[in-house]
Amino acid sequence: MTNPQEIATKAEFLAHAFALEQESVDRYEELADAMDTHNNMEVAGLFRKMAEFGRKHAAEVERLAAGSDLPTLEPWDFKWVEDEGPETGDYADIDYMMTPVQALQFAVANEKRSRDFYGLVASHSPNKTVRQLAGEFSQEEAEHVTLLERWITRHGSDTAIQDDLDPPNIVD
Amino acid sequence: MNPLPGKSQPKDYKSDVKPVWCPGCGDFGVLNAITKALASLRLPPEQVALISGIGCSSRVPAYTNVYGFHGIHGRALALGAGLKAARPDLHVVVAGGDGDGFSIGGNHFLHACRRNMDMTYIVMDNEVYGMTKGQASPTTAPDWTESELTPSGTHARPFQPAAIALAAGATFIARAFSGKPNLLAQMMVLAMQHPGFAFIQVLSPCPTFRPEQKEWKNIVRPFAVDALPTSDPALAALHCQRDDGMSTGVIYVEARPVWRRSNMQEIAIEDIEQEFRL
Amino acid sequence: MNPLPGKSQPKDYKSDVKPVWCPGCGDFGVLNAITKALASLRLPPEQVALISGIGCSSRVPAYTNVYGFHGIHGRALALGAGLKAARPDLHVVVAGGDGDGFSIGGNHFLHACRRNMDMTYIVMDNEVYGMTKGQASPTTAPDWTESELTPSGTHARPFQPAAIALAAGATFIARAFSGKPNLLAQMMVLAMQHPGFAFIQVLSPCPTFRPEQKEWKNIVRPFAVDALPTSDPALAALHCQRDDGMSTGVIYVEARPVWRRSNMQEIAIEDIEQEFRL
Amino acid sequence: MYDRLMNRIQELDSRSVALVGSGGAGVVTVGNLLLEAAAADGSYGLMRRSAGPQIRGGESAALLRFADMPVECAGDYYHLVIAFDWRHAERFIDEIPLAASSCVLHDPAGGDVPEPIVQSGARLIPVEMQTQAKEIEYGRANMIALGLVSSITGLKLETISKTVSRSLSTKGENVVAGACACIERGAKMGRSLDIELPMPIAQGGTEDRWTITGNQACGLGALKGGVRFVAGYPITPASEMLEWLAPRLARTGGCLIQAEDELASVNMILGASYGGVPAMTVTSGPGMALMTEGIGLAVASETPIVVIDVMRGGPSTGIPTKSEQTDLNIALYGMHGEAPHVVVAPVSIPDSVFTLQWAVNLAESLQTAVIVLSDQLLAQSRVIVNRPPDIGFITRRVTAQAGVENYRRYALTADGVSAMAIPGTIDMSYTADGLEHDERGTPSTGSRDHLQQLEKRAGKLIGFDYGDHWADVEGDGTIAVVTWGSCTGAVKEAIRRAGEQGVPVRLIALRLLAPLCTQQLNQALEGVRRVLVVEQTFSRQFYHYLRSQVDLPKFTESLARPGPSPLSPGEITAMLLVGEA
Amino acid sequence: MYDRLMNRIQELDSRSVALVGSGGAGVVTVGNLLLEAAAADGSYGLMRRSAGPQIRGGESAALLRFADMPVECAGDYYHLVIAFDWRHAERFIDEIPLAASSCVLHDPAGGDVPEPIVQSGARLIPVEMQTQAKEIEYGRANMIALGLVSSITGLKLETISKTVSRSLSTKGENVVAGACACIERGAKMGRSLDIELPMPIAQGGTEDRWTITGNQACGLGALKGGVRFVAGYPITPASEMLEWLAPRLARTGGCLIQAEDELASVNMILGASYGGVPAMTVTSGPGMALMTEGIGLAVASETPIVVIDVMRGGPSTGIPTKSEQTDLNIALYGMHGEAPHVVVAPVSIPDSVFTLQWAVNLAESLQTAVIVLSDQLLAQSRVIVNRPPDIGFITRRVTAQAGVENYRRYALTADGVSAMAIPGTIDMSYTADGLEHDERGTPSTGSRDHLQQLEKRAGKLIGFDYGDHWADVEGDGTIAVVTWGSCTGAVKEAIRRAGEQGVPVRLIALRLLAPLCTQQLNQALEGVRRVLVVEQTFSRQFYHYLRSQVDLPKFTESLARPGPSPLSPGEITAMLLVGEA
Ligand SMILES: Cc1ncc(C[n+]2csc(CCOP(=O)(O)OP(=O)(O)O)c2C)c(N)n1
Ligand SMILES: Cc1ncc(C[n+]2csc(CCOP(=O)(O)OP(=O)(O)O)c2C)c(N)n1
Ligand code: SF4
Ligand code: SF4
Ligand SMILES: [Mg+2]
Ligand SMILES: [Mg+2]
Repeated sequence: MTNPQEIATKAEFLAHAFALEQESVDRYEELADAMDTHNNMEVAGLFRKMAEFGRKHAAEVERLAAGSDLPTLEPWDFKWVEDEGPETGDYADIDYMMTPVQALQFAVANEKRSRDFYGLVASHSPNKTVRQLAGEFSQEEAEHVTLLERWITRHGSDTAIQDDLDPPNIVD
Repeated sequence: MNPLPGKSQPKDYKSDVKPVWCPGCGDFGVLNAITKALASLRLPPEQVALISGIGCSSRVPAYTNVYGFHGIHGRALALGAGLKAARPDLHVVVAGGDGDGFSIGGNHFLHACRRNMDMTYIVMDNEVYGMTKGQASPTTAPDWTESELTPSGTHARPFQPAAIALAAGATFIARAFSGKPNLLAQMMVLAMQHPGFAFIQVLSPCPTFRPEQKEWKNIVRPFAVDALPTSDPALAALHCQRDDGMSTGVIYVEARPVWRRSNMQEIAIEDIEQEFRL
Repeated sequence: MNPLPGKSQPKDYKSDVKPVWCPGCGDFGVLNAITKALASLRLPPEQVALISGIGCSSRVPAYTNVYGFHGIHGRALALGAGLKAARPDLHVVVAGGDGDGFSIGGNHFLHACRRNMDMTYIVMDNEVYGMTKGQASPTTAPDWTESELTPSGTHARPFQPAAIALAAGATFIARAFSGKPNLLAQMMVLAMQHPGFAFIQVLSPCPTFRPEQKEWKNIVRPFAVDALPTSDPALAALHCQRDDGMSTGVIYVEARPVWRRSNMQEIAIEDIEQEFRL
Repeated sequence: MYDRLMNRIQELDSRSVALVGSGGAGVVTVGNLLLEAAAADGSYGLMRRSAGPQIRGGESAALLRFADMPVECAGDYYHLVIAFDWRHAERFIDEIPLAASSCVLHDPAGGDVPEPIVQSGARLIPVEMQTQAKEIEYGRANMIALGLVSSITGLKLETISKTVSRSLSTKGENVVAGACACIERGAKMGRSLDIELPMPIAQGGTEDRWTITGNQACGLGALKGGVRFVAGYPITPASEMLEWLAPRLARTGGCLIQAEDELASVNMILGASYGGVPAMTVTSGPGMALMTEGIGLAVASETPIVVIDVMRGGPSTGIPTKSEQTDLNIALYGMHGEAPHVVVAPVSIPDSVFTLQWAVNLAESLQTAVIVLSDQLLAQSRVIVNRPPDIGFITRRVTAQAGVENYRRYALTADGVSAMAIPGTIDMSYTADGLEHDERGTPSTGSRDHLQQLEKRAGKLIGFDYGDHWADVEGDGTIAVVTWGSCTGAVKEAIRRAGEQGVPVRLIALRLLAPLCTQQLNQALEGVRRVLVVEQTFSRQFYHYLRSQVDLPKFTESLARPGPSPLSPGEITAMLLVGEA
Repeated sequence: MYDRLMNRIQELDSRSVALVGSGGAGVVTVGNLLLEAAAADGSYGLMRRSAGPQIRGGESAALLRFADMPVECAGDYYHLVIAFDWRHAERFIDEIPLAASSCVLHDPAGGDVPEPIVQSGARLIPVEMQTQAKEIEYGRANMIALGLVSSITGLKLETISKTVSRSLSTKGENVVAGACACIERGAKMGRSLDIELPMPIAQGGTEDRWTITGNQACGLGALKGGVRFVAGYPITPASEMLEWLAPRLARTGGCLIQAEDELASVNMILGASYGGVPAMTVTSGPGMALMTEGIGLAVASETPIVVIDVMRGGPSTGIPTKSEQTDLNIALYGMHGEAPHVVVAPVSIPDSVFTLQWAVNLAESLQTAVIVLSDQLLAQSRVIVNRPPDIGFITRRVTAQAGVENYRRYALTADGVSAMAIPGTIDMSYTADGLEHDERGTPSTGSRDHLQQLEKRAGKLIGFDYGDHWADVEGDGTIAVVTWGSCTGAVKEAIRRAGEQGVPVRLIALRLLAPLCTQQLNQALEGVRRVLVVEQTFSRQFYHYLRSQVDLPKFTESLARPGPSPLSPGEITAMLLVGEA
């Protein structure tokens, strides 16, 4: 594991930013599909929305990167804080009966990790442009956090996952 | 964005078939890692074959964009071996569950390790039979009493995949966690690049029948041993025996000649027919 | 000579069926040792069951005077496990060949080791399929080219019975030589007295298809390690890995709870029927 | 023709109810509660379920039918459908046929009613279950549905509440209170609809009625037959029987082992039975394929074993969750060499108790392998039935006593059965063998030994007196239906309906498939001019099997359809009445 | 009746010679040398062996028959028996029937002539082989015997010597010299006896004749058919085919793997074939039992494979070294679920070349599993025959080319065969599946998908044009014999004999057992009033199979006998002539 602080060029930074968003989009799409398959339409819809946000951001990064030659990094070579990208979330936090509130909490945690990742870069990168860009990105992620938290309040506090009264299916 | 031409984004290796897996299932992480590894290796999808048996985990081939064979329970390694022997040009990856690979398929596992064909074997180990509703698998702890089939536990020592792979002769042995797809992908790349039989045991939680496995993310950690990976089987055996099964990393790598078909001088069938003449 | 009444002479454990084995076959030594061990233990023949698969070596039950089951190829351990589970009062000994036990029967070997039922498993290892005319077995050296079926060798690392038994969880592991029936008998006595799954790999030459094995008598020797037998699996693994497979002796002994059926409070079937009432 | 028939069907006094929903809607729970409550009120009933490919949160349907007599099959159509939503309804809509008179209560929040449902002409009634439930603390839509059904069918609210309280008690008081409130709300909503489908209530008390699944019934029959050792490997739809048996075997002095695979399972039970303990394994098609070598060994070594194959859709992994009768061929013919053995099949869920008891008895008496063919439909359906009668069998394994001179394990005897020495018996040791052998058991390649032992192993089965159990034979008339297994329920109902139309039809439902009692079958067919052979296969396996053994009347037809949906009494009745009524 | 027939048989121009001995007497070596020498002199011939249970030094018999046309079965009795000794002769004496005209040359050092031989009425002539051989340096009794036979049958001494020198060349000059001396001594001894059994010599040159076993012929046919991958596990009597194939596959760009068991074998070939390489496995009964699950997967996933079952005596481990046709049932019906596949069987040793070539072709063309039933009698017998003709087939696996839009691996097509994308083909990846699936291969439990795919898999076999290969149909007359496999040789000879007696009989020897070409069979049976169904089973498996599928004439008889001895042309002729001649 390497440190975000070491991100030193704009190209490197943008590669990270793009991967962060792209991975987030892929993950949300996957989760939305899974929820869809398991008939939790509400949460599926939320995840799709999150994916849509991610796509927009990825497009922004792409615009910023236009013309520059971004480095190609292997998934494990990125300088995330943890082993995984900040905005992917943990598979284990997903449940097919999760409520919209829980889905939003999952998303908030993701956004917070992104915010913190950018924050670290913003305060420590040796490169000023990078620091500045990261600062903006961090700000943006912080806004997402606030937005999502507002949604959560609106949705109420229903966080208890209901029992599936039916037994699991045996499929074979 | 991606400067390389052709298919090299992870999602290019995904199919449009939606997994039936329970949301939260560790197998999603494995699928994720497989696509990342294939993308990293820039392998054209048509040159990869993903072979599996039966079980939740064994559903994985259809969710990828490579050639797949969803075979029968326990026989994936045999099917993969036949394919690799007949088509050495293909990259053969075999995947499945702990029940599929270590219970009904245990014999093929032993002999695949011995044979050391150039292929990769990924076992999604959730210490349970997910697909058939939560019975104990060979890797289940003997005192697990949640299955009605073994109401007082299995009374059998858990199967130790890495130790057995080692004793049987696998030349690349690793353990990983599905909750870290990036690390898993990296390990898969090493495994696929390894010339010979590469085995990865992936701890892959089943939240449906083993909800306590959600805790795994807090328990797994890298092997705290500098010596690993090693090419000394005795040392590897030592660390396998001492570990609680929750340490991850590449354990053993050996350079042993890879199985290859014998190349004899080619002749025509007409020549063979000569032997029957009086 | 024999001060005890009843059957306690080795020959009392022999039947009147004449072995079909080739004169010179190592399996005669194993038969000899079995009868000696049973006589030593003063086991009434009717309390012993000798179970086997198919192969020259698997013919052994009919040559003894105990209860026998000459089953099908590769399944002797499963048959023996069922018998032991249903009839814990019997002494169950399972015997067979390297092909029977490690090739087709490999999976049952793994799971018998794990399960640790109180029984003894004797494999007469001649590194060949005797009965089907001399093909390579899992223990055959990869460069052995005498079988037409594998004219350039098997290309596979030989199966290491002791190392695999250890990794799989056997609690008594030994290697012996059929040319020393007295030593073998002594080892069998230890194995049968061991509470749990006891495995003895007996090097048993096949002069017909492996004439070079006549040399074994000059090669085998006791393990030159004081530390053995050990109950430390890591140490045992070390010695298994380091040995060339020709050292004899008890390698590993572990005191682990023996498999036993769960004893629940007994009820009548009528009581069970109650659960279906509305 | 078919339509005219459909009209008649409505007069049958039964009620079919389907509950449909996805994503943890709890339809199976409601189905079970409904079945139990109706049973308590005095109805007979049957419930089966159908589900999507997901393990959790998938689409599922609980399919119920109630009547004033034991229900042995699904009806031709559903009177009442309650749908929480229609997600992936296409996956099982085929299994829920509707008539114009049917009522479909659907939650508008669950999406548009699918086209095939609309086209059925059934009455569609939107009912808000989701939103209503949300208004109640701990409320759930499925409990609203339960209330709806109970008021529509006239179930006693009191019974329902009792049933629900009992079954949800572990979930806490709040959950129970919420459920009861929902039920009341639902009942009120139901009363406001103008639908009446009064539940048919049977005469007599309910003390002697049982609720049981086919898997449980097989397990119970095996226990009653004396099975005390079981080895098995999980497989759909058989695992539940193993799961039911495991603790109960432990409690009756027996033992169950989860084996590493099916090869081990069958060999383990051979070992146990060799040791004198009646033994059984349970599997489904793919596992059966792995067991045939072991079954052959049981036949050759004359070691009694029982193998239950709970059939599912094939070939290969096939359709694990759906029913089919297509393992008939492998059960009859799946062994290599000449391996005569017994094949039996229960003709209904309660009959599974008897058939298994008999199967164990036959295995032990004849020292051979007995294969029992159950199927997913029988195995996983739950019924309310009269307590199956107790049957005592006398025959048991013939064992050798200590001290017999010159003991020959495979001695040629008049009835082909020779005494088996059980390990532990002094001075009687022998070696059981799957190689051809002489009377002592010593391997032999001689043609005389071979022929004698072949004759012995086949002869003991042919010569045995199977009594009346070989088939359920009912009725007379010059038309006969020959069928077996889970088709019997639908056939019986079809015959009853045909009878009501003035067309008497005989039933011959085989319980003993092999050896085929050709003489008895010919006798049962005496005077019959037309035969209909009914089975749930594609290639007409049963029909061809019958042909191979007996001369069927010229006018013999075959009604065969593969899974996954069960045959309906209506389609059989239609076929019976063609050209007759 | 039977006796009268026996007398006629003598007139057939063939010579049957049996060599009997134990403990390394070398009878098989002599048998092979004799066969080769006779072939060089212009005879056709057939040799099979029979052996005791020991691996080495056991009793064995070399059983030969020579004629001036290709020999396809043993005769009714042996003209000449040469016995070195009689140890355990009871083990195979049944397989050496004698007539009063037979001659038995026995070494007095080998013990008393067994009672059944004495009772046959054959001429018993003591001949000292052992002691004579001892007088010669490097002398061996079996070479004395070779000399004896050659003089009695009038074989050219020169040919014999050449054959012996060639085959013993690796043993050293002394051995060859000793052998030649013995042969001369034996020949001299033979001339002094007054027995003459001149070898029947065929017209024409021997350039185009082959010496081949059934196992080799199958192996060759598979290679010619295009098989380039084989996985197998040793088993009697199939191992020799694997052993023959291993180096030859390596030399033709293919590969053979010795698998860990039969489960692995069948799955390995599935993998290879999925990879586009025609693949095969070879086994016998017990291995076949382990393969049925894999065969079912081949059917469901539409992956072409060929499985050869070299049948031996059953059930279970049975009689591994003897022949029987009792795996017919498992081959036809051994899969669970509906798994339509192809079953073929060669009707003679040379026909094995064609049948295997065809089998590979059918598997590839139809994308299904093809089971080939050979048996020990065909597999381990060695014949002198005319070189089998070369046959070219055109049909081959239909593969998908790169770039097809919306590729559906299991697309419904007119002939039921859909294009298979071979890994490596760009943009055409799919997942093969043994679960029921839709056209794309995605798992489906829907009744429509199930029915469509069932129809596809069955339909492609039924609709295929098998041409004339489905059976060997010969002759006319109102009697027909329907048979298959290794029985065909004896049936053919019986038909010839019946014809010589003025009773014309049709032959219908099925090569394609499944799917049964019922239409063609009915056509071939047109005008037939009497049918005899001939097979080597106990329970009349073939007869029952035919009954299950077609309406046989009223006057249909079954001639079925289990192993180990092959059916003799005499007993078939007798049955044919009953009430006819
Ligand atoms: C021969 C055979 N036996 C049993 C089964 C039933 N079966 C299907 S999946 C499975 C176990 C799956 O467990 P695992 O391999 O651990 O996969 P998971 O579902 O946990 O990923 C079993 C026993 C089968 N399909 N075939
Ligand atoms: C299912 C099955 N496959 C193959 C065989 C053939 N077979 C009989 S014995 C044997 C191998 C015997 O080897 P091993 O167990 O080493 O015994 P040995 O003869 O060397 O003592 C084989 C492959 C069989 N009987 N059954
Ligand atoms: S049952 Fe377990 S293993 Fe299967 S999909 Fe669900 S979570 Fe995954
Ligand atoms: S072949 Fe080998 S193993 Fe078999 S009996 Fe002879 S010497 Fe023993
Ligand atoms: Mg698992
Ligand atoms: Mg051996």
